[in-house]
Amino acid sequence: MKRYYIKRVLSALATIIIIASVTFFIMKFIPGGPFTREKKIPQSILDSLNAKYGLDEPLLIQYKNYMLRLLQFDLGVSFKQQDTTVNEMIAQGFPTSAKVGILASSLIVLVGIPIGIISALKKSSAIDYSVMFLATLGVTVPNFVIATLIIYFFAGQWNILPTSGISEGPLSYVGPMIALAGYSLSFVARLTRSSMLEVLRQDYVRTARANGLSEFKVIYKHALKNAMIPVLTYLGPMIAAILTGSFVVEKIFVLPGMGRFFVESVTNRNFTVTIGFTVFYAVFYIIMILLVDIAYSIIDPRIRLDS
Amino acid sequence: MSKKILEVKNLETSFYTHLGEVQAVRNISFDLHQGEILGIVGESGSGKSVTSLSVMNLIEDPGEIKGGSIRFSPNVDDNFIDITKMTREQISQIRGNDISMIFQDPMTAMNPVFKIQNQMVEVIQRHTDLNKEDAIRRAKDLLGQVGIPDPEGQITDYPFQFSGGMRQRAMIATAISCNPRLLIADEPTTALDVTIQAQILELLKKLQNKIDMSIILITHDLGVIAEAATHVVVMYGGQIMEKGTVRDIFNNPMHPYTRGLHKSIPTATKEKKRLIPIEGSPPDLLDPPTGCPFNPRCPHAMTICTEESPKMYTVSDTQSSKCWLMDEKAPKVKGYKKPKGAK
Amino acid sequence: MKDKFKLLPKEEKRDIEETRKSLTYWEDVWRRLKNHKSSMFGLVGVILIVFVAIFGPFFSPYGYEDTFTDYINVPPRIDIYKITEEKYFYVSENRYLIESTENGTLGTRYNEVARDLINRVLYFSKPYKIKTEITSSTTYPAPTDLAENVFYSETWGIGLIDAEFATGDEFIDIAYIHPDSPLTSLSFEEADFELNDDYLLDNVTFINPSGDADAISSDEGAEFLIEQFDTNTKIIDIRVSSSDIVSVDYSLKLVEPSERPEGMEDVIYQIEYKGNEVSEVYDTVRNQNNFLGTDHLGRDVLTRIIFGARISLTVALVATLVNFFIGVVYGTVAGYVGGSVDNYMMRIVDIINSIPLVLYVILLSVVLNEVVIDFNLFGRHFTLFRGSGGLGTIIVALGFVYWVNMARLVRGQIIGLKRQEYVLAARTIGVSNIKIMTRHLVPNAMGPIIVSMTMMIPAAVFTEAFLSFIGLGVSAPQASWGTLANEALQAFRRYPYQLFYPSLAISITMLAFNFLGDGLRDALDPRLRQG
Amino acid sequence: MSKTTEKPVLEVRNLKKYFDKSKGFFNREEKILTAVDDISFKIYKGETFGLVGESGCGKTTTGRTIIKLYEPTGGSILFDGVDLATIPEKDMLPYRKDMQMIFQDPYASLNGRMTVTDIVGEGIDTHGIFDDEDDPELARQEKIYEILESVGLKREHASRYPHEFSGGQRQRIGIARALAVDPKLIICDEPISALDVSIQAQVVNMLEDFQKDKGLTYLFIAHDLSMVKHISDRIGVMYVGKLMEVASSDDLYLKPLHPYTKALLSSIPVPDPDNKDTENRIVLEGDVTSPINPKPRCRFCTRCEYSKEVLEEESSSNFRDKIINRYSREIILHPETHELVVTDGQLITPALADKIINIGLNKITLGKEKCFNEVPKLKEVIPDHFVACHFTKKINKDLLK
Repeated sequence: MKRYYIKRVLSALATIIIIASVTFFIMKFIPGGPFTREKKIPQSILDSLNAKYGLDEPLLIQYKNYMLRLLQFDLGVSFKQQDTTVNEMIAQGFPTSAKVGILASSLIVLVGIPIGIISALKKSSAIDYSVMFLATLGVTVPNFVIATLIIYFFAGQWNILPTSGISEGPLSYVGPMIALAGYSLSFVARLTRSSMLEVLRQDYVRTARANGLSEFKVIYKHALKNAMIPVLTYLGPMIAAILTGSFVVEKIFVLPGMGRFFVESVTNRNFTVTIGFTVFYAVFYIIMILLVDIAYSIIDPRIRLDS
Repeated sequence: MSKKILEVKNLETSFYTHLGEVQAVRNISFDLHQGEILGIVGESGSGKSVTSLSVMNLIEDPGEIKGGSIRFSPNVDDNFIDITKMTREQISQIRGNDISMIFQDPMTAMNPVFKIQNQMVEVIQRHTDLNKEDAIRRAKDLLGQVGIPDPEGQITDYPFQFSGGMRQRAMIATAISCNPRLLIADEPTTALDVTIQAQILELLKKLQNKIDMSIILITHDLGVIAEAATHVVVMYGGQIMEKGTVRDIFNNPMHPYTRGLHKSIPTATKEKKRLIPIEGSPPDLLDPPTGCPFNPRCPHAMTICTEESPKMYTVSDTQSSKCWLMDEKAPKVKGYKKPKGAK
Repeated sequence: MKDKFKLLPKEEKRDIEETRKSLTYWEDVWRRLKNHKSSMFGLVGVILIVFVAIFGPFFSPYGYEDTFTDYINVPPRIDIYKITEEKYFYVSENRYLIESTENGTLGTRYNEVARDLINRVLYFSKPYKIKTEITSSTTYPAPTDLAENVFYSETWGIGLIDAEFATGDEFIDIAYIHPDSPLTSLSFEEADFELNDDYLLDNVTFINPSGDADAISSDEGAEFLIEQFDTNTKIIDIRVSSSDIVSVDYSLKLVEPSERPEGMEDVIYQIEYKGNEVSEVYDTVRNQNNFLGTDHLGRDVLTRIIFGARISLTVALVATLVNFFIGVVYGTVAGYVGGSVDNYMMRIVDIINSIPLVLYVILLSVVLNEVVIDFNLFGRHFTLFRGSGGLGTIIVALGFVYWVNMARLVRGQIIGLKRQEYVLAARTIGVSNIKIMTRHLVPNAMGPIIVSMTMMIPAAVFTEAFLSFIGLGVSAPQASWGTLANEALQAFRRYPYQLFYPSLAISITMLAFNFLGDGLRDALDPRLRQG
Repeated sequence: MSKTTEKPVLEVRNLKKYFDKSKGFFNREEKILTAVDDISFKIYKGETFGLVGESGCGKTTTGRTIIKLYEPTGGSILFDGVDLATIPEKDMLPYRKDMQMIFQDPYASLNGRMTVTDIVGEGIDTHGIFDDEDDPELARQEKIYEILESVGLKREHASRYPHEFSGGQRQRIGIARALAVDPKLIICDEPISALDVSIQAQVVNMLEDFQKDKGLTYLFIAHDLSMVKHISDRIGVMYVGKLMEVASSDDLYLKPLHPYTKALLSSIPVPDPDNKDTENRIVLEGDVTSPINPKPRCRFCTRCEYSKEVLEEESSSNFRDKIINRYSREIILHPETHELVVTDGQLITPALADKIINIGLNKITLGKEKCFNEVPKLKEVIPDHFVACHFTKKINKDLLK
């Protein structure tokens, strides 16, 4: 059992190393150095800049330095805004993204899963149809539409919520939270429903009924635990994505989060920041996957014991 | 004769599919007495499993018990209750307690994410007042009874850590945990190897003696029936073709289908003879033949067989056959002896 | 009755070996799909959308770049005011006064000529355009005296006192006045032009001393104009607005924009025209010129959505096809060969999967920006790929990434299928591996593949919209739905329809494909198919 | 009729098929599943050789390895004198024509996207059987019709899809596919297990008829002993990858010499309520041993009643001497403390023996040393009757006269 966890952690580390290496070489592969501007920079200045950031060394040495810095959790400096490190930018943006992200994730888990279960249990009823219709809308309507609708109606027309920012107390989190959660919430509801229906068809559910267990136990003990397995698989990467910020939602609601920094770095061609954020994202993603795997093994003993 | 504990009358169970209604069980009646092992034998699609699920009231959407009654006496003083008319809560008090069931595939019939102990204890605690420690002790005791070698250690295992035979034993242990009056075993050995099958049949017989329960044993294997059952119901196309004691069915079968079955299986003990198969295929339940479901394959089919469903003819005190050949107007066919007083 | 008990001769027995005449696999899937209401709705939607994307542009009266400068930000439904039996007006959000017919066909836009901020009155005049061509630069004389009958505009700070029109190429005399201006009057060469009402300077093009030409429109304010005007400035082109003065009275208080109610509906103008005073909206009618209104450059929203459909669907479709081919081939090979080959192939997939899509797009957009692939066929020149447009890049980027999921799916299917006994049977017969893959494995894996493709198309539309939204998508003037949504976002509080309709198009497409995909998934569900 | 003089169609010599079940990059522990471990048998022309055994015993793997669906790990497969084990996959085509297979699952064994013609014709196309004819298309079509009719289907069924047929009919299509290339040997891999009882006889009769008409040779793999006995001339009994006994079917049923065969035969339920044999039934205890990394011993020793030796206490010192250096057969629990005393197949050291005696066990079961230490070889005990057991003679005194 311990072995299983050690194995998982080791392979996660290996994946992180590979991803960091791949992104590093992608960065090197992109034509145009980090100091390429519209206007030509004199060669002497360019040389000194390159020397300053160690870009005049051979590629493998650069790679080594980069990986060594990574080991110290140093993601490098922004070439465009001198004196700003990527770490600082993450430190600046992550708390906001994470705050909204945690709220959105809680909403997904606390609302998406229960309505999925209700829908499955009331299959082919009016509740089921309306939940599934809303959920289908939820996965088909892009989040920028949801976000703008929230602002248009709740903030604009009805004046219930503030229009932007998160400085106006707890209410100001509601809009971003819903916009961020919309798609995943609907997806989780659909997934929970189909997974629940699948599980309810299983033989062991029939056995539980045949053993006279109360319907409540059959559903909330026997079926639910099994039905959560695929939902969990989806939740891990999703939470990673949500916590690291959504550009669209952050832009519409004017939030100072990670997503904005990332996309700004993309549009400004500020590659070190892009790469830094990518590595950060990948690490975060892999950690989430790892956590999911561990949660998985707690729910499903076959994984941790079957070897 | 011992007490009657189950009386199934005119049971009809259907499933509704997009292609139409599948009449899985069509108007069947049988009784079960204390201490009997009733074998229900039939091919796939004959309705034998649906019958057993109906008795447990476990038919689920899109299926439905359309008609008939299933009267069951849960205690010694002959209070019959109709299972088809019970609420969900009422029936769940009966299930696992007075009637239990074990299923064909022990691999899928146990919840993979809970320990054996957990799954047994919750059933015991559902139907008894035992506290947790006592329930665990009882569970271990039961596992020992069904022949799990190390109940103390293995009770905290998960089902997937058990082999198929062991799982079926654990299923049986759970099923008998509340000393049921009736145990329904739906193809309990089909998924198991022949040596394990022998173990399980042995165990069932032993337990039946010990806790004086009745068993409905569903199988397609005539050998299993001959060995384990005291009474037999032969099903085909959702209907009962013939019923009687195990000796009636094996030594004096009075239905062409039962005879066909006997002739089409080889036996290891007898010398090699060419098999005589029943021609054709089992009926399509979506579009069953009119009259007797067996008429397209019956070597003795008559005009009436294609038009009208035969009634149950009483052959003897214990045996009856649903075949027009038993009618006094029917021509004499070699080997079929018409019962006296048959109408 | 007795005959009924006669044994049937063999030939009279029902044919017991008859087979069920039933549908082929795809017929059965189709039948099942037909019974699935929402998926039929989805299918019809998909067909309509594809139809519009293919043929829509041919029937569109405008091109996606055509601008209507007079009709900027006009919504699809407009409030019109009836002045006389023939004269109807529409007042736009940015206070353009546009002539309309009773059913909503827009006509001439009137120019705002003056503004009385105290009483919140705007004055409009019908634009009277004359063609003026200046062939040579002329130096104009010093300012002359201010004349009488000044038309005063607070916005401009300029008054027009007198003007004479020249027909044809003639010059006109126009004079200005501004309280703070050293400039008091300008005069032009005399022209033979009859003045029938009051006139107004609309647009002046002049040449400043440095020799650069600048156009000043009425919108841009007087200060600039005044600042620029000195005696050395040469005016080379003048547009003049004409007669009919309309006074507009706001029933609305002019308040700060953030407190102003959104939309037009709540603003009722009082319009006075030649003594007729109208203070209520006559009717709200459909904008006949631009069915779904116009955007901030006066482009027809409907046309852009139709052209956008083409781009969005092209991106989605091509990306999906690329994914289909790469994914199916990759997945089939990995699944069928198995072992360590499979292991390595899947590790590659894992790595591709954990790097964000945006990064690929940046990389590819940089690398592909320069790439242009042309070829000649039958003497005609085709451009297969042009990186700079953004369209190709986005297709390549999507194609590069999404096959990963398809490959996983196909591999899973193939691994399940290759153990099926019919595949073993084919191998015992000696059928070649290629044939086993193409005849046995892939056709049987087709169901889930198709479901996955129908789900992939909306996902690609979505992703394209997202990338366009963050500025990595199709570049101007082409527009995908995502670009449209992105552009509309800037002012969506004022003009929600500009965001609403592209979003609606995206949502409907996604919904249609999702419904179809859900239906297909149910129809192809192997659990429902036994025997 | 002594078969030894005839030349066998198929001779399997020391066939081995192992699967590597070690998984994961970080999991270095080696796990070898010995699905088929060193088995040898011969099949003569025109006969049916039955292979029986419980699930997981390797009988299906044997069949699939013989037809080279799996690459053998070791041993040789002599088919008409040619060793198929040494022939690389790309050169197998000519041999594939002579050896065919009928599968278990009538639903899974037919490709649902192909018509009956395509399914049956696939072999004809692959081997180009009618390529030399004037009109190969017509000849192919005629051949397909002919085969379909011979398996009891109709011409008009040729253009239909598998799902239009019942299970029994599908199995006939599977048989037609195998017959289409006129093979010499057909491996029947549980061809009737998935069929209804009333259909099984139809298929069995058909197989017997074809054998008579075409002089076919069958390798008949099944777990249903009664059916195997019915159809086979000779039978091999497999247990966890090993052949335990090979004999003619009558011999095997009348004179089962291996303890496993005895148990297997006695486990078959007899469809006769008056049958008294069940009272002497040998009910095997325990489960089938795992074929993963097996120890070098008789695979059946853990369940065999003859491999165990019951020792009862006479005097402590005597008892101690007796159990030292013996191998235990099973887990034994102390009746009160439930303490584990001896584990399966373990050498009992003097210290352990002391412990056993101290705990107070006075009766223990031990395995016979040979059974737990040595793999028994398949030996010809009486003519044409092979058994792999260390104690064949000892335990079969009455059967061997």
